[in-house]
Amino acid sequence: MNQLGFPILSLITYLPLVGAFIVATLSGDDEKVAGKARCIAFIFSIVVLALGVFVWTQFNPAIAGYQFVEAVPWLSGINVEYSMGVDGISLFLILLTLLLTPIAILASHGIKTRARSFFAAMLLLETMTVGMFAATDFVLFYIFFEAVLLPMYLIIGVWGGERRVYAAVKFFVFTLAGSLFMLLALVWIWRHLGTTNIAVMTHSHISPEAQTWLFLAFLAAFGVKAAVWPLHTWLPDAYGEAPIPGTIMLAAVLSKMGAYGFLRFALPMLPNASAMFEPLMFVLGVVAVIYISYVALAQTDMKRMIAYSSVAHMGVIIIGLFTFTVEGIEGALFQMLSHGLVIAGLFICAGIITARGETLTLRNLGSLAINMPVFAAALLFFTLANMGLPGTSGFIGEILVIVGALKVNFWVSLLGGAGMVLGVTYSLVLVRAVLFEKYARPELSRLKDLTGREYAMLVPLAVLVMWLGVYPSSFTHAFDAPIAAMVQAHTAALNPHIALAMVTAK
Amino acid sequence: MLIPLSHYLVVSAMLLVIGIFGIFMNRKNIIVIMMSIELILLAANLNFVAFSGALHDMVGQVFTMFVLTVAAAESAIGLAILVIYFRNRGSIEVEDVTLMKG
Amino acid sequence: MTDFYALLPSLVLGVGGMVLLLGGVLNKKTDTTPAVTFGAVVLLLIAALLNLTAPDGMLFHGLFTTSLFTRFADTLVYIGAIAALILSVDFNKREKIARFEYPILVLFAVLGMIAMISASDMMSLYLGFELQSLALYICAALARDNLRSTEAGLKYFVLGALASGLLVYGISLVYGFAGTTSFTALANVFQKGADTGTIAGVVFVLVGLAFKVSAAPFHMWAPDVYEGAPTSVTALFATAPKAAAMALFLSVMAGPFGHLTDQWEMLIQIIAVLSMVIGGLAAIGQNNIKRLLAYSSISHMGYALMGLAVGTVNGIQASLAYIAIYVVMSFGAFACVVAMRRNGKAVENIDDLAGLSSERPGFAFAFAVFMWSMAGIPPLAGFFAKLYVFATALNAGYDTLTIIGIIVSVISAFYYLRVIKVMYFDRGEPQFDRTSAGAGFVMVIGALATIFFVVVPGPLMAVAGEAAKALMG
Amino acid sequence: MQLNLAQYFPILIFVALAAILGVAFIAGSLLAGKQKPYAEKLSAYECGFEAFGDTRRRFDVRFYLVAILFVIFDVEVAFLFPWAVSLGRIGLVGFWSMMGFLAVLTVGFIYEWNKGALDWE
Amino acid sequence: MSPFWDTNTGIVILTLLKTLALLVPLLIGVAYLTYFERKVMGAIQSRKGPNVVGPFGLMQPFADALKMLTKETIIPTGADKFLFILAPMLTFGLAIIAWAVMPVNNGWGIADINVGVLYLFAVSSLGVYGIIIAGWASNSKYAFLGALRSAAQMVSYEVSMGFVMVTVLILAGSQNLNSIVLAQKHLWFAVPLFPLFIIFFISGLAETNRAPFDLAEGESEIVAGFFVEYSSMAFGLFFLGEYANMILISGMTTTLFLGGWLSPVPFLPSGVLWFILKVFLCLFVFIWVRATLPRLRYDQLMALGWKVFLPISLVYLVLVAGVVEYFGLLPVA
Repeated sequence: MNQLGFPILSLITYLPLVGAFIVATLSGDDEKVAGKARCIAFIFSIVVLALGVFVWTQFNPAIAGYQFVEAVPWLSGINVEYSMGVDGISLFLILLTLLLTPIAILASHGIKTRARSFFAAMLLLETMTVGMFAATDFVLFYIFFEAVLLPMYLIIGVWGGERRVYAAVKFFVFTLAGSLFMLLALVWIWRHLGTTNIAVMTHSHISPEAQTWLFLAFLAAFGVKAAVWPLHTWLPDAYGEAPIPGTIMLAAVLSKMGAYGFLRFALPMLPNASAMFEPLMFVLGVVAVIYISYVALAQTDMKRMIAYSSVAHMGVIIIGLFTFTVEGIEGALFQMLSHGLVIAGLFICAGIITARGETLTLRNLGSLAINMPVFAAALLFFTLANMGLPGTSGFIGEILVIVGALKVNFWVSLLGGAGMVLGVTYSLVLVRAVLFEKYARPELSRLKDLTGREYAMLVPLAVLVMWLGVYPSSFTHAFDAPIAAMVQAHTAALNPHIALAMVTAK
Repeated sequence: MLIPLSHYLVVSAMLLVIGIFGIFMNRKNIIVIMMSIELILLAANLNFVAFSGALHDMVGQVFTMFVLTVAAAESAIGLAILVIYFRNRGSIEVEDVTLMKG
Repeated sequence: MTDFYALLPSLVLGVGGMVLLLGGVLNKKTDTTPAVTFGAVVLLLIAALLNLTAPDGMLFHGLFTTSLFTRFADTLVYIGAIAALILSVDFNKREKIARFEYPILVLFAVLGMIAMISASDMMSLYLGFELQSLALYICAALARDNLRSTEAGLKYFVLGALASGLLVYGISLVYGFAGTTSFTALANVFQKGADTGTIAGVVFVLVGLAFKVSAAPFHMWAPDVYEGAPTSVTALFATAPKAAAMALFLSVMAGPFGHLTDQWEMLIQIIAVLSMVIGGLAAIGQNNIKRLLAYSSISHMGYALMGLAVGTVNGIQASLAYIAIYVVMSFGAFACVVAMRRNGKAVENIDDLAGLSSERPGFAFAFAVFMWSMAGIPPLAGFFAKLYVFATALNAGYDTLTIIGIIVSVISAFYYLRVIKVMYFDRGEPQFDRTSAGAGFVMVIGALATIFFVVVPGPLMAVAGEAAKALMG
Repeated sequence: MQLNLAQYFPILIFVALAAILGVAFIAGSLLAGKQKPYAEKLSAYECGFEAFGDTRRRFDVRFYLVAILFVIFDVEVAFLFPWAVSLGRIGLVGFWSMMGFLAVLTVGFIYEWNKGALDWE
Repeated sequence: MSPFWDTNTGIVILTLLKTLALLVPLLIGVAYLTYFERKVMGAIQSRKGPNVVGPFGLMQPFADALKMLTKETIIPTGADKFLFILAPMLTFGLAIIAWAVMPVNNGWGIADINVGVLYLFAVSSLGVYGIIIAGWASNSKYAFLGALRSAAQMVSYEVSMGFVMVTVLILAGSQNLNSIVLAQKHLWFAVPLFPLFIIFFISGLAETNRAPFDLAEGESEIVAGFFVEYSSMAFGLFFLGEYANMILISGMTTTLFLGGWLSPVPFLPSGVLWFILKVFLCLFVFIWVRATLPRLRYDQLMALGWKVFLPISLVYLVLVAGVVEYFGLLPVA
């Protein structure tokens, strides 16, 4: 079966489901049971995280293909297997999910109403997300990809802010409409390639014309999920209205699903189309970086500002992916991880403010640094990481992307880099407005600094951000192999004679 | 005495058309609709009997017996439903059957 | 003796039904409804078990056939009927329409359905078809002091009778031009093609069947009947007869008319597309949950017919699987509708569901599961149903059909979404009544089946495949 | 195709004669009798009162019930006719089939009876 | 026979003659049945009955007929004129045409069809239409109610009549009336089927709306029932129809149960006279019943039909079928 002889990935995927069931069936008064539910959910997510770390320790970074593979016959008749596996690309995304779920659960201290349902939904979300990253069959991938919608829709719609219904429906409609195209692509692939196994699909030949259509379909599906400009409009609403834990999961993990989709399907399967659409994607990425940064600057709400910054960073990731260089793709992947951690930290900071009964309107905040110094330090740290200060994870990702882009196109590199500078401006605006501006209202002076629970959330994130920034190779070495293979295959697909030369050279 | 098959078929087709029109054009009385339904069944019966004669095959006539039975049961049930409807509504005008717009 | 064993389930239903009828009517002192309902459920269970062990073969000189296909469809019918009966116990009592005749009528309707599923002669087909229709007309008007129910009964009766009239007229033409009513003989005759008269007959038969499965453009009755009939009866309408009528549709089109594919293929495609589109779009404006489910069932019939339009073994397999999943979702959804009660009164508007999730999370969750499943969102069973249909249609080269299907299924997801929105997001004053044990049971079973289908889809698909093979020979 | 209709020819003659006779009687009386109609004479008979209300409105639902019962039993008789004539040729299977049918009918009859469908009051 | 009678025209003329040969005596019979009834009732009630017009009042029926013929035909204002006129003609006509299949002597049936019983049954069922149409077309409450009542009544008794006929068919093995009579060569069906014979006859009374089942036209309740609005010859046709129906029922009873034209006495020859005699006997009972029995209540009437006659005839039918089947008494059809 795999090197462990045990379906560890399925265990990681479905263990939270068991937790969800247990949480959902807790009996007792709604108010009283909330703590118990959170506790159980937290324990489950920690156990799963431990399992994930165990997988990491067992992971062999030298192998480009899937590891811990599981495969059993599943949908008879249409030749679909239930198959799971991880490679260097998905490993860290799974770990990111596993890490952020307990943190998000910690962050959901404020959820008092219908807590059972909420924590069940969170664990369900974890199952769906991990399953999606671990799936090595397109049908399975699609199922998890879509299923993520269900808990997320409820999390936004039930526990969200004032305009939660609008946001939830918009989120659902956008994503569902997007994935419709993926479903079309899926059936096309199933019919023409006769398989939905991702590894096999990736090595199948698809005519350039078909590639174009498939690429557009993927663009619709993954573009919406990754909030590529101009498909991002659901995002500020969803991020803005979702409860903090929901926002954390959305921004840190769910937005990576789209980018992951590009990386997993669009690039390796459709080399010609990817190359053809490269300029378009660059334009979209650059526009996202520059234009959205401006939009972020104009925001008056902390959460929405962070949300827009997230869109801008997705632009960076898109640029990195479509450079088709090892540096660029690695940078993008690195940026995905980094952004996941950083944005989670930022939203947690926002959550800390709301937990103290304050709004997130920037005008109403200020001078929090005075009596919340540790909080101020944390917010500052994550903001700096967000704008790519050297030594933090954000720097590594951005620099790799810029290097990769420079290899391909100077202007893209330049404009992308310029966009990152813009990131500095809104980051500083944010920090100043929240931490250093004079008290907008006297009540702010009574706010207390971080509690133990909040430390527990922020410290691991901060440590990881530092780790990624200082010692990136402990992560990059795991995805060197698959990405190198992918880039090689991409080049080979575009220039058959080069492929031949490479083979003979070996 | 010879009556060609086609005559029967034409008559039955006419009955069918009258029946269908009776159902869709009728704006007055539900009883008329029920009669139209009977007419359609009669058209089928006529076909069966005519074909049965032409084919020298008894199946058609047996079928007719069944259709007759069904028609009887159907009109019995139809009448019953009509009666309880009338009790509630106080009218059997087709135009009054509009509580639920479909 | 084979005849006898294969007949046993029907015999149990028929004789048992009559015994119950006598018992019910002769005992005048106590309310016999619960006992009779229980008896009917037991009879259905016995029949369902006997049905599983029934041998294959031709019965009564070729009037009936039993095969894996009929057993498959019969089982669906039994499941639907049992679920509907369980739902009816408490609902009918609370609505004061509890009559011991209802379970007996259901038994006879099931008997009719079984007969028509197993029919291999136009004559037995017609009789089974009518037996179930007649029983169901009465069921629709069960609440005889309720104007809406009687109006539903009347509408159902008029249009149903019209449908059976057209069907029998079509059969008469087919009989006349082909010279036989036996399915096998007809198939042999049509091997050499068919003349105009026959084709006219086939079209009439097709229209009659389309009426029965409420496929567009012959669907007008369904929303009104669904809305007007008592909910427990609507739950029946949406499950067992649908399954039976679809099975009949499949067996007629693939059996006697199997060689006339060229003639009817296009019609089925049109019907399928129209059903999907009309069912999907018309549901958007509905506020009554029963009407919504009616349109949704029209749309589902469209998807199921798509499998038939493909015309291959795989297509039939997909259709059968679709119906099976549809039956489960449907009785689940109706269990939820039956349980929709506020302050002792049954409510039917979607808006009445507001606040359900905070007061009754389990109920709301089950309802959401059914809605999402009907919308075809993975990983619920409804998604696989659609996936299989699309996959087979595409594999057979029906690209346009598939694309329309996929697009419509996404559009129609929104009205299901609305139900969930109301349940989860809207705040309403609570006071939902306690869900009866029966409705809760059906709900849980349905929800579990819908959720966990994803784990083992294999057996159902395999059985559906074998059943399709048994049908196509 | 030839249906043997010759047997039925006398019936046609009979029908024609009956029609002629009927028409002749009516026409004869119209010709022979003096016709002097006026409004009072032509009004419906209501024991001397002015007629009120519409005649053709609702009537007792029990008449419908009788009609329904009749339809059912009459059709059954239609089945019995050919069966009775051919009883000698269809053997025991035929005999018992009809007995089964009659048993079903009897069950229905008992049901009707107990439900009070046969009571006029 | 000369070749002329084999040509189409010949056949038509021959049939016409045969029909007339049956119809004329029948009509005269109908006319004199009224006379006969009044005479018998007179005798029962110890009075004379008609005795002025002609010798013994024998011309009375013709006087009545003439009177009716010269009366004014009133068609009420609200009536549906066409149906109003049609109804009496229908009633009368149906009573006449049933005779087409009646075998008055061996082979004398004008239309010797092999579904004779079915034909009789069908034609007598149609009788309801005349009444319903009359009641409907009159646009009078009494007529309408009377029509409904008599329709319901006729319909109720028709069911048990049907069962009785079926039982006869089991014994006869044929629907041909001629064969049915011949099947009674050794034993009249009235003997083994005695209860059914009674039921049949009583149902016949009800079918013809005769006393004691004449409450549809009960003068005391609803004046004259469905023909309250009729006058002149239109009324006369109803009148004639009723008496023709009486003769028809008597004829049917005779044919189905009393051995038709067959002679009951071993050494006397069979023939048409026997038939007429038996019919007369039945008619006498008709009148006798009218003169002696009080009228039933409507609920009693319906209960008698549905709760007594129907079960008895059903059980008897099953009994007869079983006995015949298991004792090998089936007529070889």
